[in-house]
Amino acid sequence: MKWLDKLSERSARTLARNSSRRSFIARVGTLVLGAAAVPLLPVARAGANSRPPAPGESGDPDSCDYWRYCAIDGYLCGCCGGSFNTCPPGTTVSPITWIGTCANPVDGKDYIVSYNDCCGKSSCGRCMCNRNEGDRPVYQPFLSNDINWCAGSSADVVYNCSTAVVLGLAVAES
Amino acid sequence: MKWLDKLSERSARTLARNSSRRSFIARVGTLVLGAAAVPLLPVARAGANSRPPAPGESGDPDSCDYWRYCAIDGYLCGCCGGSFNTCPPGTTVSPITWIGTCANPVDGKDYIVSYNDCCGKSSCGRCMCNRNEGDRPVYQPFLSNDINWCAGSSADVVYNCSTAVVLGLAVAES
Amino acid sequence: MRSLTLQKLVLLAWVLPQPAIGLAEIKPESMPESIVLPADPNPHWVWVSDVVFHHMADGKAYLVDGDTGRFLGMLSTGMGFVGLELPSDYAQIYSPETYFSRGTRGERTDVITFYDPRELKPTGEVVIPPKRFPGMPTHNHSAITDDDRFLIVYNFTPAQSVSVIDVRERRLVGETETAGCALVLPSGDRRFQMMCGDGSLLTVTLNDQGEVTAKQRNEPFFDPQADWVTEKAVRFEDTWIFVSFKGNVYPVDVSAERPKPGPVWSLFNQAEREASWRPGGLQHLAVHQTSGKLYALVHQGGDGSHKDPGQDVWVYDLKTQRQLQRIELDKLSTAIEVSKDDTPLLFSIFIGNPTLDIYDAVSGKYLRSVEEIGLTPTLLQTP
Amino acid sequence: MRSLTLQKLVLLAWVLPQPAIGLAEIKPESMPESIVLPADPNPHWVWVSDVVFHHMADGKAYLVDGDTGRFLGMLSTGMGFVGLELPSDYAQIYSPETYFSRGTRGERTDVITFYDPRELKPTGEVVIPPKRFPGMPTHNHSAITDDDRFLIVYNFTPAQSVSVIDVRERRLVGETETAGCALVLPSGDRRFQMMCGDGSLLTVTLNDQGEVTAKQRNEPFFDPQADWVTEKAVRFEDTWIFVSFKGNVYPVDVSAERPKPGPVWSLFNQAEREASWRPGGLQHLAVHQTSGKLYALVHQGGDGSHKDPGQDVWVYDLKTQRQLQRIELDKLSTAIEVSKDDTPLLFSIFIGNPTLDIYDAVSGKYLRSVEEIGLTPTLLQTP
Repeated sequence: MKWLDKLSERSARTLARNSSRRSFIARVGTLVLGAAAVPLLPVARAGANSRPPAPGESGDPDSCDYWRYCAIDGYLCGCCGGSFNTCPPGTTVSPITWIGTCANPVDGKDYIVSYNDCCGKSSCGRCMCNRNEGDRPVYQPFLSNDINWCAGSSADVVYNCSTAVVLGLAVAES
Repeated sequence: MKWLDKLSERSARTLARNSSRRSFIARVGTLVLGAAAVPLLPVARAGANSRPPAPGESGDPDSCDYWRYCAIDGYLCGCCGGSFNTCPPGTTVSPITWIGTCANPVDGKDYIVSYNDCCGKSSCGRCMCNRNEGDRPVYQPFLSNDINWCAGSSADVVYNCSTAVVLGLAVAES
Repeated sequence: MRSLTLQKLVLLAWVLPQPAIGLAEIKPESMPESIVLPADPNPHWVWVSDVVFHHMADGKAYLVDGDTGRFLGMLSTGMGFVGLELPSDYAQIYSPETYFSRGTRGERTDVITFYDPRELKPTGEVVIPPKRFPGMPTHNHSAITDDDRFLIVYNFTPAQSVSVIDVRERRLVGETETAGCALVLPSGDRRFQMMCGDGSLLTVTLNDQGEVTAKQRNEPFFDPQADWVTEKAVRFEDTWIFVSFKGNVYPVDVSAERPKPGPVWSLFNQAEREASWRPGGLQHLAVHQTSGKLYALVHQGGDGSHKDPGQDVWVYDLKTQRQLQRIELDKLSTAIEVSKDDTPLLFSIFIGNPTLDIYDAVSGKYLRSVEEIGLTPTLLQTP
Repeated sequence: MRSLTLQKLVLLAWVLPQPAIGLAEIKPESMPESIVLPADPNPHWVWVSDVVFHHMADGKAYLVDGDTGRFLGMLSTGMGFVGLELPSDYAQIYSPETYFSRGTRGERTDVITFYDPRELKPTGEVVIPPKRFPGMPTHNHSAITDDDRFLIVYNFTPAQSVSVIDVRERRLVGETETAGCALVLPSGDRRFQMMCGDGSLLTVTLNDQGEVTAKQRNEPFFDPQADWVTEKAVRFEDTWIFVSFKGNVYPVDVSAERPKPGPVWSLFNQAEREASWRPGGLQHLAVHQTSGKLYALVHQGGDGSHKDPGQDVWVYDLKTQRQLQRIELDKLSTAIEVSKDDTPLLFSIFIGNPTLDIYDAVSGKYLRSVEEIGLTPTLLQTP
């Protein structure tokens, strides 16, 4: 039976892909009930790659809940051989990309976050994360996470994973 | 919760892929227990494509248990737009292939079955079936189901699905 | 092997009638041949396209018969696959595709591949600028003019432009820049609209050779700062239906040279808005032309939920804007489509679970499911 | 967005310490750069290769650090991917790859791609005959000569042959037919063995230019009709270890010009045979060279179970042929590998569940799992 709950976990991930974080949490909640009969095995967190977050931050940069990911859509580079702000070996960064505005829970301030894609290898396939706070339709490209921004990289459209880089403080919203 | 049991079914199939039929049955057995709490939804059999089996046969040509599949390894063409002895639209048959010897439960006789691959499109991905009765290592090519026989087709190695064609009665084994 | 065979027979004797004595043996069979599909498509057929997020170099399109749940066949459609283009006579299938000389690296080549719908075989290709829009699939990445003559493909590098292909002559006509405007919404034999960042439409006019003769930027028809419309607009007769994150419906008549916005209405009444009902999904709108019905995939969620899956389809009369029906789906869904005939089927699929669900689009009754349809099924199309 | 942000802060206030007043804000960060791996590989690294059955055009190889469970990076390796070739100094990575000009159709090109192991970037390629063996992956589809100079690739079209590549000069030396014999088992600087259908080995000799100078067919070392050996043979020093479906071990010394079969022994005693223990899986054998231990993945099954997954690894002393240890795995497995160092790790993965499990190879203690490693993970390799 051991394989059953492990498979259920995988299914949860599959299902969670391309759904919002809220839905994801909801589902995993349900799933834990579903698999409660079977004890879960010790499992290393999918991504244990990232350096600890910068001073003035908190949270786990390899978790979809990390504050910088409020408008991300893709595989977290920290689970793919890079980190929340570096690309995996052999991939090329996309200089042009979309930005989000995320609130840092530690200082309560809004920051402009740039979601640069890492490009040149097929999808990493780990730690899929899709959150759409402030995401806009693709006719507003620089606010849209539905665009494969590798388009602007030297590796063309071949997408591997996504980073979340702080560009600076957001201007106060009125 | 509805999605949970459906996902479990999928997981079972995933797990069953590339395992023997015996293991497959064992696992599904376990799984049904695992999902028993949740009623299953009505689901059309994955492959409802095939014409009824030939006279003198019984069983479901879209089920991995079908007698002709005793040494098959791949996606059943009956689930892919073809049937147990025809190729899906737009695919090309591999004339050269491996053969198995399977017992027909209706007349109790052993038949030589040719597992011709259908080629030229990416994997069908449906009704994966792997049974290894009489399967031999790849240094004995014409008795091995571990070889992608599309190699011998005009579409080269691009594998889509597998058929099971009766070549005739097997000579009696001593 | 022998012993196994015997075991097997013993087992089977337990479940099967005793074999008749002297039963004729199975005749040797011939080499498998390839199925050819009927010349006329069943209106209840559906094409499911899969971008395959984990393996984007190997996109696929699957053809399923909604009446029987039979899987009819598939196409292999390359990297970043969005969807097929189906002309109204379904005499051919056009597929915008992207390939790299080494799978995920090397030289990029974009093509329109022409397929025969009966044999599902390529019959030719036209090489186009290697600039196809690499975005989350929608049916508005490319489109065919109303007379089926020209195929328009939206490009993003990130510079914005469109390529025009003459599908009758099977040649690339050319490329024209469309700075600030995206996607392709056809509106006549020689005209199409594009959606611009300021909430306006760009009207692009072609001549009979497919060359762009005019590009007219119009007045915004909605306020992007207040309420964004999704890029998943659908067409009803000569009107494009845009639905906003909040569920407001912006109809725009495109029958004349200049698009004419109509009165705005809402999918939701006050109570529904307060219960935070929202449209959501990847293909969240479908129109049944002859009955004038709009099918909308909805869920309860707040800001940022505009791409969340839903488990409810609400049906509206596009003439009266009245809600006619609420269909509760069997499963979560991110894409819905309705067949074009007068006894229509409603198709639904969730990108997280490759099972196609089929409903009676009039009664909303769940009919059947078809499993193992790809890895991350994205869009639905009916011939 | 604003309201959401506020909600979020409220929620977080509940779990987090109150933010310190006047805390320095986060400094703007620079454009992401790409990680470069250390020059010397950790012996506890493992490469996982994935043929990706559902999308065979997009094979991948994943690099994982067994000590930390960290995912270090990946390579995209084309259609029908089998595995990487790792020279003993790990100064380069060689990858036999296949591509089609239109993904799944058009012109086929086979190449050896050269990758830099620190940057995981291609540094060049050699085009080889488009005939690579399209079989279920094993580590014997191709091999490097003992001095790391020549790469040998087994071809099947279904005509059987091998291609020889000079990896130092980065050029194709040539192709030679090997009718009736398959796979590549290196046995010296200028010699390798192939497995033939009659149970014999074909000894192929090269000169210093990599040209084939001799092909010697030897006596069968086992009786194929009685007891087939799997094609997943492993090497211990100068001896190749062949294991049969029934668990008999056929060692063959390849140090001399002619292979010398050694005494046959069995993985299983009488009681174990009666309990129908069998070897099984895709990569069911692993050798730890310095300790001379054989790790065998076993299960209980009958005829036809030779590719079934197992959940037990039994460990043997290759010098004494004594069983030393039984390790019960945490999950079903189809592939096992052992690291080459003196505190070795045992890696295990199941093609039906892409989770890499890591054990202490000496104590057999389960250490950790790493999830989301591909779709159908096939083979394991340690540098």
